[in-house]
Amino acid sequence: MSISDVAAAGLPAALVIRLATVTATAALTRRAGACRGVALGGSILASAVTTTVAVIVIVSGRAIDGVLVRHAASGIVLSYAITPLSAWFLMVLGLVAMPVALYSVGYFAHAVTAPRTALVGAGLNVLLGALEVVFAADEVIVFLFAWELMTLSTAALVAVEHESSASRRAAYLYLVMSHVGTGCLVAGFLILAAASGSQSFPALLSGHVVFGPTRELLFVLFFLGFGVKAGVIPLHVWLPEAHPAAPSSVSALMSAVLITAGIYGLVRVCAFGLGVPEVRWGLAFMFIGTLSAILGVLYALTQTDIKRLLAYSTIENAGIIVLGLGAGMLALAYGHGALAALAVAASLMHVLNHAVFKGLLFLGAGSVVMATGTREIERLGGLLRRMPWTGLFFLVGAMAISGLPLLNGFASEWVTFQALLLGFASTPGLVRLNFPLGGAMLALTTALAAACFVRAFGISFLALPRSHGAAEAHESPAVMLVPQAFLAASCVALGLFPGAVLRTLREVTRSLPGLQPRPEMVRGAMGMTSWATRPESFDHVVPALLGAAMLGGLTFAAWATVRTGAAVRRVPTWGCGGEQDARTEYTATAFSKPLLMIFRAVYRPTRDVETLAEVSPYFPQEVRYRSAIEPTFERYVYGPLGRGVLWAAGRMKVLQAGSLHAYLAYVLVLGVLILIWLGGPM
Amino acid sequence: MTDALYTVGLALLQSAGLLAAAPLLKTVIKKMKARLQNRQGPPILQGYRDLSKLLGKESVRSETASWVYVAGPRVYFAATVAATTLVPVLMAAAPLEAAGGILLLVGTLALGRFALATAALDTGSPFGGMGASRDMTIAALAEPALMLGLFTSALAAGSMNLGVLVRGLLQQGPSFHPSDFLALAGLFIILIAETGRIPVDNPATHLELTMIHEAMVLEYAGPDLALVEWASALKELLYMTLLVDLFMPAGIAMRAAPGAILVALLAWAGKVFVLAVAVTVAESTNAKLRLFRVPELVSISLGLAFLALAIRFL
Amino acid sequence: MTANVLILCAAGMLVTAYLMVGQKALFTTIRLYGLQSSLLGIVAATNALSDGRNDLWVTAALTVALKGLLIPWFLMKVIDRIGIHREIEPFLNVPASLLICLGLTVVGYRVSTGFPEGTRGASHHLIGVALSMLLIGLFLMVTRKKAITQILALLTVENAVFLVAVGVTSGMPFIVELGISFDVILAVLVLGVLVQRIVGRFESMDVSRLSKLKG
Amino acid sequence: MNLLVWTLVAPLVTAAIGVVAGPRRFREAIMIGGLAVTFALCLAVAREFLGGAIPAAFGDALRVDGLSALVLVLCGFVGLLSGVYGVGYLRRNEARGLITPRMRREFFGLMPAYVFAILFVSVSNNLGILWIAVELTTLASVFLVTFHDRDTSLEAAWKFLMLGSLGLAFALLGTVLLFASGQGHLGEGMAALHWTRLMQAAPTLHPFTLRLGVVFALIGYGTKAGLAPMHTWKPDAYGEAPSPAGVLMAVGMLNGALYCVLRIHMISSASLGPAFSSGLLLTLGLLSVLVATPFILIQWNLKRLLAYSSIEHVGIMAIGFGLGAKAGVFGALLHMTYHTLAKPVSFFSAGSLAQRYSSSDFETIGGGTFAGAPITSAIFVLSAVMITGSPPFGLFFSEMVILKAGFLGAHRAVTAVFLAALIVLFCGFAYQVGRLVLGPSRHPAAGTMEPERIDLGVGTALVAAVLAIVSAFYLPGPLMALIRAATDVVWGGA
Repeated sequence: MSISDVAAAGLPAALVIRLATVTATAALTRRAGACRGVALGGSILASAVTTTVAVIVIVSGRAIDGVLVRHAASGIVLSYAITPLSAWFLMVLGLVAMPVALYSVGYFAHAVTAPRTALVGAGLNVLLGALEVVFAADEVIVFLFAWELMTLSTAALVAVEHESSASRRAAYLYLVMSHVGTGCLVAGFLILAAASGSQSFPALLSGHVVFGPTRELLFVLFFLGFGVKAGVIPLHVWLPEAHPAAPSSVSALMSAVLITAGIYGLVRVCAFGLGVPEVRWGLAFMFIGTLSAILGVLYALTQTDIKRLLAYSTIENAGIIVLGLGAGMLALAYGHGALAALAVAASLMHVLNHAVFKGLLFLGAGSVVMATGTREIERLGGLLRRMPWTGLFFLVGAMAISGLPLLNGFASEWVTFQALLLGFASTPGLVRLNFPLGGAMLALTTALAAACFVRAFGISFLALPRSHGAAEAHESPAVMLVPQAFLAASCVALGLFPGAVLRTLREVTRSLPGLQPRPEMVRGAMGMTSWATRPESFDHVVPALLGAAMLGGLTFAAWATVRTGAAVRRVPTWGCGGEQDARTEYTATAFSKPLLMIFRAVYRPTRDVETLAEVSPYFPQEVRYRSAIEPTFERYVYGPLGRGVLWAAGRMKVLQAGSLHAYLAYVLVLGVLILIWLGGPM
Repeated sequence: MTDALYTVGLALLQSAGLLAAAPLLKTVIKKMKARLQNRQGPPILQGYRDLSKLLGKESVRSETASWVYVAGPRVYFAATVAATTLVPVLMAAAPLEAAGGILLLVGTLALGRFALATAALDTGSPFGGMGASRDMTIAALAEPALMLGLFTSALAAGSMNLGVLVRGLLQQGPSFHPSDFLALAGLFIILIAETGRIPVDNPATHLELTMIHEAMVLEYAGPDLALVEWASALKELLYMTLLVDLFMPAGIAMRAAPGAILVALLAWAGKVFVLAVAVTVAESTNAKLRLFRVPELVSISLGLAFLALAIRFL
Repeated sequence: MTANVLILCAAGMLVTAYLMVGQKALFTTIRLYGLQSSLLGIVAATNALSDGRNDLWVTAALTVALKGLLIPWFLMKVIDRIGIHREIEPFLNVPASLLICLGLTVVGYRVSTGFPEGTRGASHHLIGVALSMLLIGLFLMVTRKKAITQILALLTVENAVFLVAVGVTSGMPFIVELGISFDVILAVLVLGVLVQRIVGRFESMDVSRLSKLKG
Repeated sequence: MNLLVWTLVAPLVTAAIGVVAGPRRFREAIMIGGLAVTFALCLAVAREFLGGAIPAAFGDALRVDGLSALVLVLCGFVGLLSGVYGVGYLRRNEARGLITPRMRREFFGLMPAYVFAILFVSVSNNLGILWIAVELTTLASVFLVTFHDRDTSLEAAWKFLMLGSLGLAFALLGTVLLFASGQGHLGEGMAALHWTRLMQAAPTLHPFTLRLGVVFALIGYGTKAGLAPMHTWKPDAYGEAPSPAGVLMAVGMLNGALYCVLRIHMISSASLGPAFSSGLLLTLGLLSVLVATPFILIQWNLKRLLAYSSIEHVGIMAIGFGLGAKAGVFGALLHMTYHTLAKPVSFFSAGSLAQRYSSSDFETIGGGTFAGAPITSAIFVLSAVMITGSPPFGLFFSEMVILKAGFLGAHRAVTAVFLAALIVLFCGFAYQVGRLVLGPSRHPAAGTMEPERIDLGVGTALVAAVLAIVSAFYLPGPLMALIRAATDVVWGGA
């Protein structure tokens, strides 16, 4: 029994575990504690199994396939195949799912009411199982099956606190949008199946199934279908509603891996499933990616609900991923296999990195919400003293997501930059200008992200608490800190040894059609490098070296500032003469005000200031400042759409207005019409 | 092994040298500015005196501040120092060019900025917040222009690694492509913006509503402040050196021969001085812009950089 | 000879249908229906005579007995019992209705031309009449407000169907025939009961008021 | 007398005993027992068929081929379920003192009678008998619609009867014309109207007469099946009928009517080629799905919601049959099976909810039923997931099969529209279920209600749900065999 046989048994085993877990959870509904233990334990176990399988596949570079179930009734055989690409996503999933599950052990105890523990626990397992099947699916029906299951379970998890109309609305919006997406997928896949006469992905996505306009149509269908899940603008509106509504650990999963399901689809089908991409496809991806990145981070900047903020930043990162993918498609379109490999590697690398730090950030946010009872940044503050560990881990996550060196965010953005520059160097005509523009926009995005997370961390964790809840906050239990520590450590590790990741990705990209990863794409585990058309490499980076240099700088600073016998004097912060308290602190709203004003065109901010004065307006008792940004897409795209549909439906009411005579008239008309149609002698 | 030691030594030397030179640059600019305004201006060594004085003081910190407040200046300082090792100064090779190129440099500086801005929020003083907010805003706006400007020369030389880049430029010999001037102009604006000079920021004022960088570090005193000041000065020098490397590399030593180094040193000093003069002139001939006018300035530099790219490669 | 009789009766039935459209008095309408059914009976009888099929005699007898006499009597009894106002208020005025019915007749006849000439060469006329009657009956159902009048219209439709049955196919299999007529009677009874319940409930037979169930 | 006849006699006897007065327990026992026996007999007949025999009676007037066997089993199953649930339903109402002796008599008499009529439909091979049987179903169900004896129920019954009778008149004309189209080839007497006979004579039938006949018959039986635009009686009738009767209509009658439609469809395909009636079915089916969609979006009443969903499903099946592909036919029959398994669950749970809140109006119920009736609500949500064709339940697979057949076949555009409608439908359903089940309860008596307990009604719903879930992954071999046999019958005919 070789290792691959064991691996082949892996996925079914994991699914069986999940199934058993779900059943057990359902059985233990009455006993919340046990229920929690079983659900999360089982989930960790299953994730461990799938992760192992994924790693085996990546290392061995050989795909594993098998049959999950045969659905006798419809004669459908549900088979799976773990290709290196699937394995990559499975690995990312496992890497996040395990810490999240562990975290949930502590989190659910506080945040989820006892009667609903079973629902959440079961939902979590169903969601993870569905995701695993989505990544491993090798056949249309099983893919759609898992895809739908994923949607439904997520919706259930979002609607857990269904007493609040917000989460009901979020769940519904999510359900509707993903269902429309699924519709596009069904159509697309079935057309492919019809064209190829087969249902299995290898045949379907062999790339020479459809041509001409059909191909374009399919590209659009699949882009819509997967784009909704990936949360790219303008298909994103569900995301900032749904992610915050779910329990934080679930939000972590949604942001970290649920969107990667969409990315997976985009890579598997749009980029590599329909044959060599058209130039315009690549351009479309780059455009959408850039748009999502910029708008995502801009919207994130103005949020004061910490989970909404993170959700918007998820949109931003999805944008970065899609940008890289688009560059890859463009390179493919021009036949630069090596460059394409670099770009795709960049985007896949960012999938991993984003999963890690976004998971970390959401877990941190969860702890904060649990400790303070609010998601409103304006009501937080001073948490670093009250929850030092959570604060530290959150800071690491914030720095990682801001693309600062020594952490993983920098690594993948670095590769993306490389891909963009090389793209400029090796594509003809005006098209090439997209690359430096994309680069510039990426730079802007990164810098804005830095601003955004200075704000997010600084306002919520530093200085004085702005509310009673924040003042009373306590550090979370160890079971919730350990997963965060793990993820934070991974941020650092992935940041210091990006080469290891890139080497793995070289194997993955090699398995994709048309990609020819250069060996010199990786240089050692410590760093990574790209290459140029010339012998000397285009650029390379070894973060560890920089780390060393910074250590030097730190020691020097320490040496320079240390003085014998000089005591540190603690004084109150100067409050401009007045006494300094939480109310005079700089608020999050104020922090993002300059950018709000500068990007007025995007935000279309509305503000109203009302002054409550008794004596004269010059001596106000109280000034109320309200400011809001316009939800452009919701207001101008989705609002009218929904209203239109409902209006049309309302119009149809007259058909069933209750008059029997009308009903009879339908039959009369039908009869007459058909008689006329049949006509006289043939 | 030996060359590892060599690298380390070189790195130490270069960073030490730049650290030593940085305060001088600041004072020189102050002095020239004063002269332009018919003032005496500070003595040439004033910068060093300030630093030693500040380092000599006891450190005074806010009660509300946490370790982040302490870490801020140190990380800022360390990042800037580390950045110096990525840039070729006298020799056509950066000591730590094995670590990475332009992107890493920019990232490192961003790291420093992140640390300082975060720390500024730690005291709870409205000034810290205001400064941090504005500083991050301007940095964010400057970033794309900076990148584009750097891309232009990087693509010209075929590498993002500064060492390779400078060597490449030197091999190509002095080229006077119009795009160079456009890119230079663009990056000069960024230099102004990033180093907090008029017309973007006014290093000399502590008028609460106009200051940006100063507001951010308003709460700092003693050694902490010294580190910040020193690092900022270093950063300015660094940017100037970067411009020098990219646009007027002539004179940089190709090999480690004493003579060549000496020449390079003089050349470098001269070029930096020219830039300093330019900065001084810009400072004394312009009025500080309102914060919301800064984007226009930056967008000009963005336009210049993109134009440079376009006319160079199309 | 037979053909002429058949066509004559069919024409007569069509005329009665038209009269029903034009008629405003409830009782007259019911009597018209009786007449119509009797004509149907004659059609059956004629066929029975011409191809000497005895079961058709039974059909004829049944038709005349049930539809010609029993059902009209039953309906009148219902009306008397619930003693409602005996005017018909149609949705559409008479001339317009007649015009539409003419159109329907044209449609029906046009279709009938597609049929093969049966043994007696009358079948396509019968079909034409039947289809026109069917459509007219349906039209009556659409335009009549009173429950009873709707029932009458429905019965007219049924007559049309039976006209095809006996006129064209010279009768369905006997048992089927019986079952069908039995069912029709049952249906009429049920309808009667329902009408009484409705009237008992709403003090009116105007079914256009039955429009609470919407959407 | 053979098994087949007994299968029809059993419910008749049950009905007869049910009508004559007797102690309640006794009647309940009789009804459940009788229907159980009936179902057993149905299974026995199906077994006989699977054994290779063709059960028949009265000179092939009653004949069981694959299609009949499938429909027979499904209808028997639904009959039993609704009988058991009905007893529970009646008990609840008895407890709340809403039941008069008349109601009891009608209920225990008409329910089995209705079952009888439906079974009668599903086994008749003679088109005339078929028509009579369908008429019987109408007559049997009218007074079930008026059961609650409200103004609205009278209204519903009137509309139901008028449209039904009209449809039947059409169907009769269709039958007559079919008969006429075979003049001279079929001969006289009973056998002349046998479906089998017509199929044999198919090539020689007179085309035009046949076309006309097919059209009328399809419209007629389509009315009973509730295909748009003849569907208008459905929401009213379902909304007013007591839930057990509702199930019989929405599943049993629907299957029966579809059975008739299919018989006609087969004759037409055999004689005129598949295109003609397939086209009609496709058109009507698509129309039904499209008509159902907006009303589900804006629905205000729980039971009417289910009615529209059943219009949608009959539309789906019609599309499946109309696609003119074997896969489509198979998918449609599979859909019929799964629909038969899933629909009762939603009717039962919805009925129990409506009873509990003594209304089926969303506003009056006031949402938040999860708080008030967790078990029933959970079952209802489950069933909603089922009947919207979402995984992991059966209707997902059958819809997939149909969609696939559609995209493989010549009707891409139709399938695309169909798919779009399905999506909107899902969204509508999700919205309605959400506002019924989730959120805080706004029902006035929400606080004072006694806690929910599993009585016979809820229990039946639970059992049905379990059956539906299991069936999604495992259909018993014989049932599969029946579906395949039915497919062969329909496809062989088409």
